[in-house]
Amino acid sequence: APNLWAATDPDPANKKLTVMLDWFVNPDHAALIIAQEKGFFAAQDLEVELQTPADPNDPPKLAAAGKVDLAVSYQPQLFLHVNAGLPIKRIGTLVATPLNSLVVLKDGPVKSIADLKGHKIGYSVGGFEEALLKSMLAKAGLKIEDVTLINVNFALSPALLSKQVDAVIGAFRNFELNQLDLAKKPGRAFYPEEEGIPPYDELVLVANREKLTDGRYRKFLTALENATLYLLNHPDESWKAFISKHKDLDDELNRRAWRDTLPRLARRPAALDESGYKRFAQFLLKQGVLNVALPVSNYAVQLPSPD
Amino acid sequence: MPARPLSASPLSLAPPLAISLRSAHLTYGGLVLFDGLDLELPGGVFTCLLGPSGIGKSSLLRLLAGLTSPGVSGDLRGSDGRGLTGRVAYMAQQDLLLPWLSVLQNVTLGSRLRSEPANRGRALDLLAQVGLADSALVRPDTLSGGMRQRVALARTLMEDRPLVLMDEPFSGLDALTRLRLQALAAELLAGRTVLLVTHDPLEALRLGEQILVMNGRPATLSALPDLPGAPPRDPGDPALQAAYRAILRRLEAQ
Amino acid sequence: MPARPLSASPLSLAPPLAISLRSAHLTYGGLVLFDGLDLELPGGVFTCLLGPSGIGKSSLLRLLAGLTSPGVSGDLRGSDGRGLTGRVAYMAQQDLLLPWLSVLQNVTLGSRLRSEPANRGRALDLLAQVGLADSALVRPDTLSGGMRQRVALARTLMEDRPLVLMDEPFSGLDALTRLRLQALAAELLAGRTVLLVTHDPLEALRLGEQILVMNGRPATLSALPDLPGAPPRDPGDPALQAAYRAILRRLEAQ
Amino acid sequence: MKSLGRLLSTLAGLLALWQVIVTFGELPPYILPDPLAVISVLWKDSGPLLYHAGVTGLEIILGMVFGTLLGCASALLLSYSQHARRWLLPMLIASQAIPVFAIAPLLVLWLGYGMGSKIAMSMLIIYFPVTANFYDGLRHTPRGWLDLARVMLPGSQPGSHRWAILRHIAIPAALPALASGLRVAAAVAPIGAVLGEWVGSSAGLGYLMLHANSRMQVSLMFAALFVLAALAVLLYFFVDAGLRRLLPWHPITPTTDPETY
Amino acid sequence: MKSLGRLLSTLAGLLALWQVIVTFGELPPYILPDPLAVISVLWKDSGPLLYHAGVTGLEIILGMVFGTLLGCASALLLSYSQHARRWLLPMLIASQAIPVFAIAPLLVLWLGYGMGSKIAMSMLIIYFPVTANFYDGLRHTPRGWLDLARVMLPGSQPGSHRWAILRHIAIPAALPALASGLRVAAAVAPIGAVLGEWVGSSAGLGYLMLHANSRMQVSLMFAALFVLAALAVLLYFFVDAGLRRLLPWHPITPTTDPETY
Ligand SMILES: Nc1ncnc2c1ncn2[C@@H]1O[C@H](COP(=O)(O)OP(=O)(O)OP(=O)(O)O)[C@@H](O)[C@H]1O
Ligand SMILES: Nc1ncnc2c1ncn2[C@@H]1O[C@H](COP(=O)(O)OP(=O)(O)OP(=O)(O)O)[C@@H](O)[C@H]1O
Ligand SMILES: [Mg+2]
Ligand SMILES: [Mg+2]
Repeated sequence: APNLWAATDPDPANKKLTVMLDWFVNPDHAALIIAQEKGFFAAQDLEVELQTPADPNDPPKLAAAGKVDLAVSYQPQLFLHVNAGLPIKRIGTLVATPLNSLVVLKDGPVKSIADLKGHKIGYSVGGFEEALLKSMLAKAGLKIEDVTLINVNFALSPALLSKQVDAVIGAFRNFELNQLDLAKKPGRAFYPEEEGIPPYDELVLVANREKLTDGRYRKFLTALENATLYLLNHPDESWKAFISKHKDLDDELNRRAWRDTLPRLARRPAALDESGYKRFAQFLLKQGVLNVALPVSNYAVQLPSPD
Repeated sequence: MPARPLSASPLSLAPPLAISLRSAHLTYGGLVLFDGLDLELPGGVFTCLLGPSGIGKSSLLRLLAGLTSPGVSGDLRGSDGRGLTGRVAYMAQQDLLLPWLSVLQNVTLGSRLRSEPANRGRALDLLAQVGLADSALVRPDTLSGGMRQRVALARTLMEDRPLVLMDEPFSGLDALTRLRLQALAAELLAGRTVLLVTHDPLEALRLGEQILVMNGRPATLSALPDLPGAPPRDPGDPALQAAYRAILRRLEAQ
Repeated sequence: MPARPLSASPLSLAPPLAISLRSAHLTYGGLVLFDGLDLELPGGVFTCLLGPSGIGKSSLLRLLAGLTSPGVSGDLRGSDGRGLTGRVAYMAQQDLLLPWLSVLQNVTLGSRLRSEPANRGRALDLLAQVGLADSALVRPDTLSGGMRQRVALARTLMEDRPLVLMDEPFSGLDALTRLRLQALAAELLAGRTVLLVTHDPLEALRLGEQILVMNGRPATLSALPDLPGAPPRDPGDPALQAAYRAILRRLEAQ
Repeated sequence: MKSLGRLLSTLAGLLALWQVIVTFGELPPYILPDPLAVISVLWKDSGPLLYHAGVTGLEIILGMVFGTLLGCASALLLSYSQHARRWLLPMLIASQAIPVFAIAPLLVLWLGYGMGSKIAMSMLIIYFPVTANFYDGLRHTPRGWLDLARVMLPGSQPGSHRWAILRHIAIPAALPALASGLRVAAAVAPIGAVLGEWVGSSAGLGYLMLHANSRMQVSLMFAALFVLAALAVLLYFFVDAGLRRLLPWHPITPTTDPETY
Repeated sequence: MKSLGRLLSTLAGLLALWQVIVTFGELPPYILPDPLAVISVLWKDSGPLLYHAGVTGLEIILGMVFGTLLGCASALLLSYSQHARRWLLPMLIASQAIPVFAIAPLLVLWLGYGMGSKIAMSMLIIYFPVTANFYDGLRHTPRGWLDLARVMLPGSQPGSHRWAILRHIAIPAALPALASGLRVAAAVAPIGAVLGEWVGSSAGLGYLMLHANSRMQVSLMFAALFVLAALAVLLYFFVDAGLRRLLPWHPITPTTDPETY
């Protein structure tokens, strides 16, 4: 049946593009914000509208349903979503390394992953924390049954700070670590990619797979690439542009997060690391998160470069 | 206060409606109130019903008013063969005033319910007749018990119906007001079929063209001998006094 | 049913309490009910209060019961100089039965409220006396109007108080039950100070050692001449009948 | 004047209580900021706070109005028809069990990001107390009044002239119950609006709070929360006073407390 | 037996309605799955669903019990003392405006991740309808009964013997109002428990739904939602029937609908 909710065929004269962020505006979205503020989108003849969702799980659904053109999502989730039948594909990358990390308090009892045995680990439900943890623990010779997992949803740092849990997974190294630091209880991070997890893209852009021919997407990615380069070249001006539109972000935490995020931005947002995707799909398959690993082309594409 | 004549209602010209109830049966749980009870209300006759407390007078009135409850059966019809719905005016033992309406609005409740234009003039007239001209616009919760009962009476008299059922309409009124309102009721209800429950034998003697006494369990009805003269009779009349003593004796005997 | 003597209550041995109310003032909004009203209730005397509907009888009773509303003033005291709180039994014009309690529990409400052990035996006795022995355990909502009133009466008589205020306690009862319960009340309340509001002059004549008539606005009280003999008097007595006619004339005159 | 003074002293007392909790609970500011910090944010950011409060206030009022209308209509339908009871009532109850994240995408698809989804969410919250209380009131009309009305109406079958009976007897008799429902609704309306903003929004106190929360701007979040709570309290007392004025025949009785005299 | 048949037919009807919405709304399954898919999940995953339903059910029941107790206590306090009204009532109302994410850290800090925070959240939700309705009932005791009680008690000042009047008159008279509050509470209790699980949990239907949602197991999420809604409906009808049995002196009157006879 034709999908009533899918947008109509791309109209070449249409400049409007709606992008749904994964969460409220934060330094992870630096490239998008700068492209907007510094006119990189406008230079590509695009009018981009950024929206925020109720729940990080919604944007891919709404992109699939055609309610928005592009959605910001996470690479591990992308595999889950596509396998669950969502007609979406990754077309771009915002943050090209993992941000996720396993964090404990520096002065806490846990000094290494092996120390986690018998402890409580908090997580914010994302979909694959268990798999992540399982293989991180496995490298230290532990099983998932050796720890207690608790969904702490809204409050990763508070859960850790108030010692309700001994570690949290799902903490972003650019954000929660700074947060703990500012609370004068510095944390210690264990990075998944150093603990046996293949590296992946934390933030990706997904679009409905039926609409990949839409020429605006390519222009969008070009603008994003230009914005990223600008960001790297002019970090201070960028920060000023960022907070000029989002005055409420002008605080120490976000300044630090900004600083820590810039090196992780995807230099070439459109580029697809095909083998990396394949490797990660295999990893998820091995962990039992996916029951089948489809060819990479089912999950992600690299849009043809503009002529 | 002289009783001002109220305009005769159109219905009083129609032939009066006689009512017959045959082999009525009513039980509440295990309690058999009526079993094969027969009642005849001759058309246009003012009938009074006496009987001890708790015997089933109000239940009979509710039955006639069509307010059936589970456990009731019987054959109720009017002399014209049609059902009684919509042809009954009913004044319950409680005043049932609606607290959110003014006294006047309570009196014209019938027309409000039927979305008819309310005859405010007649309602105000009736309120004046029951001595509540000054209270027309107040809410009922400021009224005394007897005043409430008078509002309920006015509300019943507003309803222009061939069959009028009244459950102790004057019980909360002082002797004088009672006499005056009895006269008013007799006048306004002339030509209609009326069944009035009362505890006051004198009231029955004063108003009743037919006097029924309910007694026993299951209850039975028996008629008292007819009285001379047309109601409203003079309560000082020796014949009435004699009949009164006879009633008391009769009630005592049971 | 012969009235079984109930055990005399201890309080009836205490000296009876006389009540005096001086220059009572009561207004409702703009309506001045009393202005400088004086009332004397001699100790141990059964006083009956007559008066037209809406004149302020119930309001006076509420005032004596200590149920003051805004707009009231006056000087109320007992003969022993102490206040009246806790020494009044009050039967309002409505029966005020609590629907969630059984009849028996309603009758013993006073002791429930005061967390005293309930005298169930006496309550059942009283219920039998008012003819409701069979209904002790049912909920009040299955009772007829008169039955409810009798429960309220039993509840009032359960309260063993020197001052008893009753607002039309027999209005919903048939003539016979009324006579019987009047006798019961006269017997049980002997020696107490009683103020009973009634609409029935015969009732006042039968029960009252003192009969007051309330009239006018602001209301005034006037006493009727004393009657011979001790209550309960025989309603057939010619002296009573004569007094009855005199009362009617007197009421009519106003 | 006097009531304003009392309001202020109550407010001061509550802030003092808060300070005590913060101090003695040894709560770090990222969990519960101290009231002074919040007051300074209230002062500093009063402009944006007022703006967002205005947006949320409008949503609350619209939600109240539509939720009340829909709630009343549902209650009438439920009491009017057995079929409605059988089909609608379970749906109504089930609707209360739906967490916002489960239907957020649906709401967005159907209603978009405008006022629509916000009003829908706040209606979903406000609506049920109104419906349930009013329906309860409508189910418990004193029988005597119903009897009276049935005799007065041409068809004395129960069920005939339902509408007249509803309109003139059952609805007015159920107004005190509806009033109870509206009081509950007034208290939950603000959270309804916040839930609506959660589904998607670009302004409003809920939006501000989510933002502040996701950025650990705890003082700002509590300042917004404070404004929201103040809105709720104001709305409640406003609704309560209005209802008391509208239902003079159902007065408050001084059950136990002499000071209510 | 008959009512079971009706229940099933109602259920079937609602599922059919759902199917119609899915079909004609052309909703993709990742936004609203079709009922058959959900039923098959219900069947296939009945084990875990039952387990999580058990956890949530326990939270609901505990929340109902504690929320009701606390609500009744608060309402009594409010009607008992003017001070409580002045200090507690605004706090109660304000508490209703607090979104879960704002106090999640506080709850966690104080109550941890066990049953505590879940019961606290569901209490917060259940509590207000109970309090507000009961308090409303307590404020509107029919005056005649109060008068009667005052005369019967040794001190006839309003305010003396408050407790006896509350216990024997005002509380029973307010039970129908409390019953209305409990009906609302029964309908919102499940979402209360889910919110509690949202704050932090490792089991329960809310937890299951969060997981399913994040893994795009939309059918499983809706299956859990269905079970939750069924719990809500069951709880409502159970509470309603229980209350009707407990308050026989406050019967339902057939206002308008002949079939309730
Ligand atoms: N709460 C009130 N507000 C305003 N007016 C009131 C209130 N209570 C009583 N009244 C007025 O006071 C007057 C006296 O009332 P009360 O109940 O004392 O009369 P009563 O003599 O007992 O009459 P009845 O014999 O009809 O019972 C009436 O006119 C009534 O309208
Ligand atoms: N709903 C009911 N359920 C059970 N019993 C009832 C019900 N209504 C009335 N009764 C019983 O039926 C009997 C007759 O009641 P009814 O009200 O008809 O008496 P009545 O003759 O009008 O008495 P009264 O003169 O006291 O008003 C009483 O014994 C009463 O207890
Ligand atoms: Mg009767
Ligand atoms: Mg009176």
